Amino acid sequence: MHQFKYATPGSIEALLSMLAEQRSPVKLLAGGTDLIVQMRTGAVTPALVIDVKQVVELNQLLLSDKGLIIGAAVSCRTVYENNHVARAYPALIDAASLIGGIQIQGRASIGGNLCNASPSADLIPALIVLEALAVIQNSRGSRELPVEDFCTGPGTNALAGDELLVSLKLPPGAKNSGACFRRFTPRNEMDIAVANAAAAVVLSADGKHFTSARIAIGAVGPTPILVQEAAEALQGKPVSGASVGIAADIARQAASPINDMRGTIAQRKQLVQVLVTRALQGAIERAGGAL
Amino acid sequence: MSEMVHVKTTINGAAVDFLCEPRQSLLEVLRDVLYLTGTKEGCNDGNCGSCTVTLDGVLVNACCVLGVEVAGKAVTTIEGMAKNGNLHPLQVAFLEETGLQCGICTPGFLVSSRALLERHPAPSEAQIRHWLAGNLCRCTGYDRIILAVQKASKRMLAGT
Amino acid sequence: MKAGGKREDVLRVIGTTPIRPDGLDKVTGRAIFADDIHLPGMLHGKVLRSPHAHARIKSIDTRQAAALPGVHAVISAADFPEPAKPTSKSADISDLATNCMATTTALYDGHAVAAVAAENIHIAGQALGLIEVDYEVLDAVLDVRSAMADDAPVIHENLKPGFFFASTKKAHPNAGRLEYSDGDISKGFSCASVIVERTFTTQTVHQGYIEAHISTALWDADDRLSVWTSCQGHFDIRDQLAGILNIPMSHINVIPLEVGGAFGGKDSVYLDPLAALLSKKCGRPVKMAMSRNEVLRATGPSSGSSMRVRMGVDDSGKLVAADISFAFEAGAFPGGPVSAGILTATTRYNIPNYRLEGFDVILNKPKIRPYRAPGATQSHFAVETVLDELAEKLGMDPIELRIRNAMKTGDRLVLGYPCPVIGGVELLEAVRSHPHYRAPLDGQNQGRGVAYGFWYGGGGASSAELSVNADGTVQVCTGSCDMSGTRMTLAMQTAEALGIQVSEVQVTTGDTQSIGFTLPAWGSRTTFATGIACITVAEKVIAKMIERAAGIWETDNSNVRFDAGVFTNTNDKLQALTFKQLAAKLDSTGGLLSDQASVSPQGVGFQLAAYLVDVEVDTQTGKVSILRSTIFQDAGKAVHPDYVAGQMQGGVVQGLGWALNEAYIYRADGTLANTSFLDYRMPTALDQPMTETVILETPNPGHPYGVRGVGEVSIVNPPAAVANAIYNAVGIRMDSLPMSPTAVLEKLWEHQAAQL
Amino acid sequence: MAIVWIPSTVRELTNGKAMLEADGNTVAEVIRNIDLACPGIRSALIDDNSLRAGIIIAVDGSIGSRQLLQPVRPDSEIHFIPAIFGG
Repeated sequence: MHQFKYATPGSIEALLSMLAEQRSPVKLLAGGTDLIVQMRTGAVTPALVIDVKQVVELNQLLLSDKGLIIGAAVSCRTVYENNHVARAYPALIDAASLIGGIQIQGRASIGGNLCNASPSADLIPALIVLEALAVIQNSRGSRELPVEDFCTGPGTNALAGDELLVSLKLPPGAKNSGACFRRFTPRNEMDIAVANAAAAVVLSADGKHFTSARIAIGAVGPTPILVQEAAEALQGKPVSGASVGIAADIARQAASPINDMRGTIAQRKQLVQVLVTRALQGAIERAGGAL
Repeated sequence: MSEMVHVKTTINGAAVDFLCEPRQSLLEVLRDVLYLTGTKEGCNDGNCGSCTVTLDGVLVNACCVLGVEVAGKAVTTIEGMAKNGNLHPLQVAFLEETGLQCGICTPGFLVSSRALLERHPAPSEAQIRHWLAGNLCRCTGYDRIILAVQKASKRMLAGT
Repeated sequence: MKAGGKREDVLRVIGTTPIRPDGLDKVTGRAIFADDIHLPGMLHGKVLRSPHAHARIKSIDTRQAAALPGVHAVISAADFPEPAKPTSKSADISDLATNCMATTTALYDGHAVAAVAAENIHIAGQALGLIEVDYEVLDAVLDVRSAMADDAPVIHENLKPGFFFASTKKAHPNAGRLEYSDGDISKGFSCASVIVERTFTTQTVHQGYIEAHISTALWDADDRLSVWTSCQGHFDIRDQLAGILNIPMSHINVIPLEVGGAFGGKDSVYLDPLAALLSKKCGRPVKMAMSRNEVLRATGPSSGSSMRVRMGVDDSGKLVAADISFAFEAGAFPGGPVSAGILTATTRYNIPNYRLEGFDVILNKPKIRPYRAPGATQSHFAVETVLDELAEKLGMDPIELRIRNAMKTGDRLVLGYPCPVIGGVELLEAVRSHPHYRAPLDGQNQGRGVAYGFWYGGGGASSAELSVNADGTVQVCTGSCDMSGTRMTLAMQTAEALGIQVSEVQVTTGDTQSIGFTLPAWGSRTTFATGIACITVAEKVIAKMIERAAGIWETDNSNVRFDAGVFTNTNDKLQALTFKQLAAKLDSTGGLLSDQASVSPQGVGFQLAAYLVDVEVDTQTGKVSILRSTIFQDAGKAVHPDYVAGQMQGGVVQGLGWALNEAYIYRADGTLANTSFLDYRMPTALDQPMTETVILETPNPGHPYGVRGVGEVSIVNPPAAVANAIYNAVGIRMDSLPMSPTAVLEKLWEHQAAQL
Repeated sequence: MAIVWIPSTVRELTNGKAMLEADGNTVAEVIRNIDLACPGIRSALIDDNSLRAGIIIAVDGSIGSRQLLQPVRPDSEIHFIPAIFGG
């Protein structure tokens, strides 16, 4: 591995001023499960590695009636082992408990999974359908960005050089709502998604109709994709296999996958249809509805 | 030579301090600086679990942690599993059930299994398979590892 | 009765399950593997590898790397001596050397082109970046069919014939060919009522041992070389080093360590000569360890293949003819397992007319090495699925078809050799009568498949030295590396022969300067062949102890009887000494005893296994889940039944990995795409259920206790059995490995399209 | 005379014959005698007075470690078998 300096700022102010002042390449270290491996292969060679785990704001996990705030450095395992969070946001748990094995889950952070911006990242579609906002800060101020706009391409994101992803804000779940994440991998775990999908639905009080929906798919384009058209197609429609099928078809159309060693275009298109269907089924069930 | 960092930490309950470069992983520090060679390298990229240790009680791959990160934290390794020469029930069960062949993955499996039993003292087979999915074994086909964990769990619950 | 000659019916130790001697160190982290060697002043070496699959090396400039502070030595092919004339019949030394370090041409992605030794791995890594190599990239060949095309790029100007029996004959600039045949296949097929012909492909797969290749070498000022390495056979490593480095074997000491998995893949040198030459250059010990990326790119996997099988069966279910042509990857140098592939294709069946053709194909991939029953998993995938189809077309139970054709003891094998004692029919009957075979399948898209498999296994040279201590305990030193518990199986055989407790026998592995020549731990041979060395030396020691007892009792040797650990004077039954009591008297009756035996047993007992599997196919995603798994194996006398079961289960799961997901995936430019355990997908604990084991024990008359090798045959059946189960579940015949979701889905689509 | 089974890989040297008969007290002697009738057989099997790589010899179904020096009886059957050891 190349040589680098290592810093552990104790406050968000100290961290932001380091980012503001640094002229050579910097990488932020939270879980390190991507960064350390990337540095070892020489894929990235920062001059400074800033360990963000001492910063309080990045370690918060706050559930209230206003929703959920997840600090960017909070690990997947911390999230899925919190029973209250697990009950309130099961779709997040679907994804967080599937990343790597248990050793990776103990380190890999929610923010890191987002910032790494892998097209196949499992958390991102789940965060998208849960309407998560990325809370971004630099030494001059802060802004919020919907997660669906955060990734700009494979491995690239919307953060400027001096900006920091502080946390993710998830609104509270509406009445009669439910969400679910599904992915497909050849092995049952320890694998990268060939395709993945998340769905969130809000049902009418009687559970018979879709009030609204959100559908996101991953590993089938340069970034995870929010499929607005599929969601719109469900609005006001009866909760039925036919409705689900139409949405899944639209999602399939929206997918623009590539052939690579993990799967083919045709397979991924098929998987999008299957996974969106299964994610919707799960979401409907969690919303108290039935097909 | 590059800048060395002085790190104070706790390993297997004992205060330890060492010097390392920021680029050295915890795995490298354990093995090449502290000569705690029980933690094994299988892939060095987080995909086999052979270097599993706990960091403040959480299972991690030591290859995906920097040595400098463990300052002020508590690390446990396979070397800390037997107490005063008495084997942990899992170690006994792995021996009795032939839960190992070549033995290279064994320390990682034991550390993961201990963390599992601390969290879920009576795990189901599915739970055991889930907790051990991050540890690769190429010799055993896993059957006898799972039997060993089940046996240790029963003994620990019975207090024997 | 021969001294110590306890036989199968009165065994006390064989068949029990004591805890292995190395177990404690392995569960406490104290066991010393190759990476745990730390020598004073030790440097760390790293290898620069070709980023191209095929490229002429026009120049290498190492000056900048050598000048980097902390770097102590840099080598390339120019630093290799002229290899010695081979003294053993093993692999071609110049090919071996060229595989360790490319000379004029890099022959595969990852082929070594230079190496450095530095203060630490980070500096060594930095130094690699400073080596300038000027490559002229050449066209690469990556599959057997294109390698054998008329216009294929020629990889070796003068292809040498392969290493196997009677040599392969050059059939193409990139391929050797061999053939075994008998009878008249066209006449045979004319008697057939059903003929099935299919072609199959399989991909390159890796043994996947968790411990990488690691070697530490110290070249002393007096030209003596010590090497600490992870290998299956340290004598083979020594002999290869002596050839490559052109120094006497006696000047080399190879010190074996705990082996972190091998499965056939650790029988040849990669890093050892590089570490030795680096050490020679800088006078300090040098440790080299491969990364997982290097292991996958540059060590010897098992062959990808292209196979054509045509088989015919008559109305009565008798196989009448087989016409088989296999092309196996050899990798960058000749000598893949195609001979074993074609010889294991049909050997478990009696087929009067056959033609078995094999091509050993050179291409731009790493040199193929053995992997657990090398060549047989590929051949069984092809032949056992064709048999399933024949049975289906005949309307016959698949086990019944196999029983009707099963090779029995004394039948003529391919090559005419009479089959040694086997229990094939009994094994197949055990499958048929097992509850799993008739259990109902209760879900949609579920199916059951079976396959029946065969493997030869090896015997040959093994050495053991045995010393009796004054307290009656015994230590045994052998030349066999222990990969899976063989120190225990050897201790058990020694204890059996001496009539003492297994806890009183300590078995260790000696380095190459401490014990006689022993072949590597390959071909499931250690418990069999080194076991016979242990029994032989035990018998020699007992014979000497009989002399001592006779001396004490002032009688003839012939009046001393040894049985179950007790020496008795047959003329005076009151005069009896246990092994322990007599051991205490050795020092005062002529000195403590030790002896040595070097044997070369060849009475190998064939390995037979059958595998029964239930699967469920997700027809929407192509994913195949394993629902139930049972393996049946004829283990001969099972020395340690838990270890036998462990070999069976381990082999099954490797076979399931090969069946479902494992494969080398190459990019169009010939570089390997999946270079980590993330994308080289070996099974995890979550990917299959428990495998039930059914052990049959047909004693092998070639071993005093009836022992057969048990390590390999378990891998050969799962791909075929899973393919047959998939057919049973959803009606598609898989003809390629791996049967990944991608492949199954495509086949399902083809099937659906054909039905429209 | 002993019966020698000729592997198909070298049958071009025996005019396609799968079995030959020859005298000899050891395998080496038998091979020398066959070579008189079918020149080339010896060098296909033997190099520098020892068996070529990868071949083992069975006499009457039993594979001895003495290879070419194995004793042969007048009614013996000799087979040349590829040494397939494995992984």
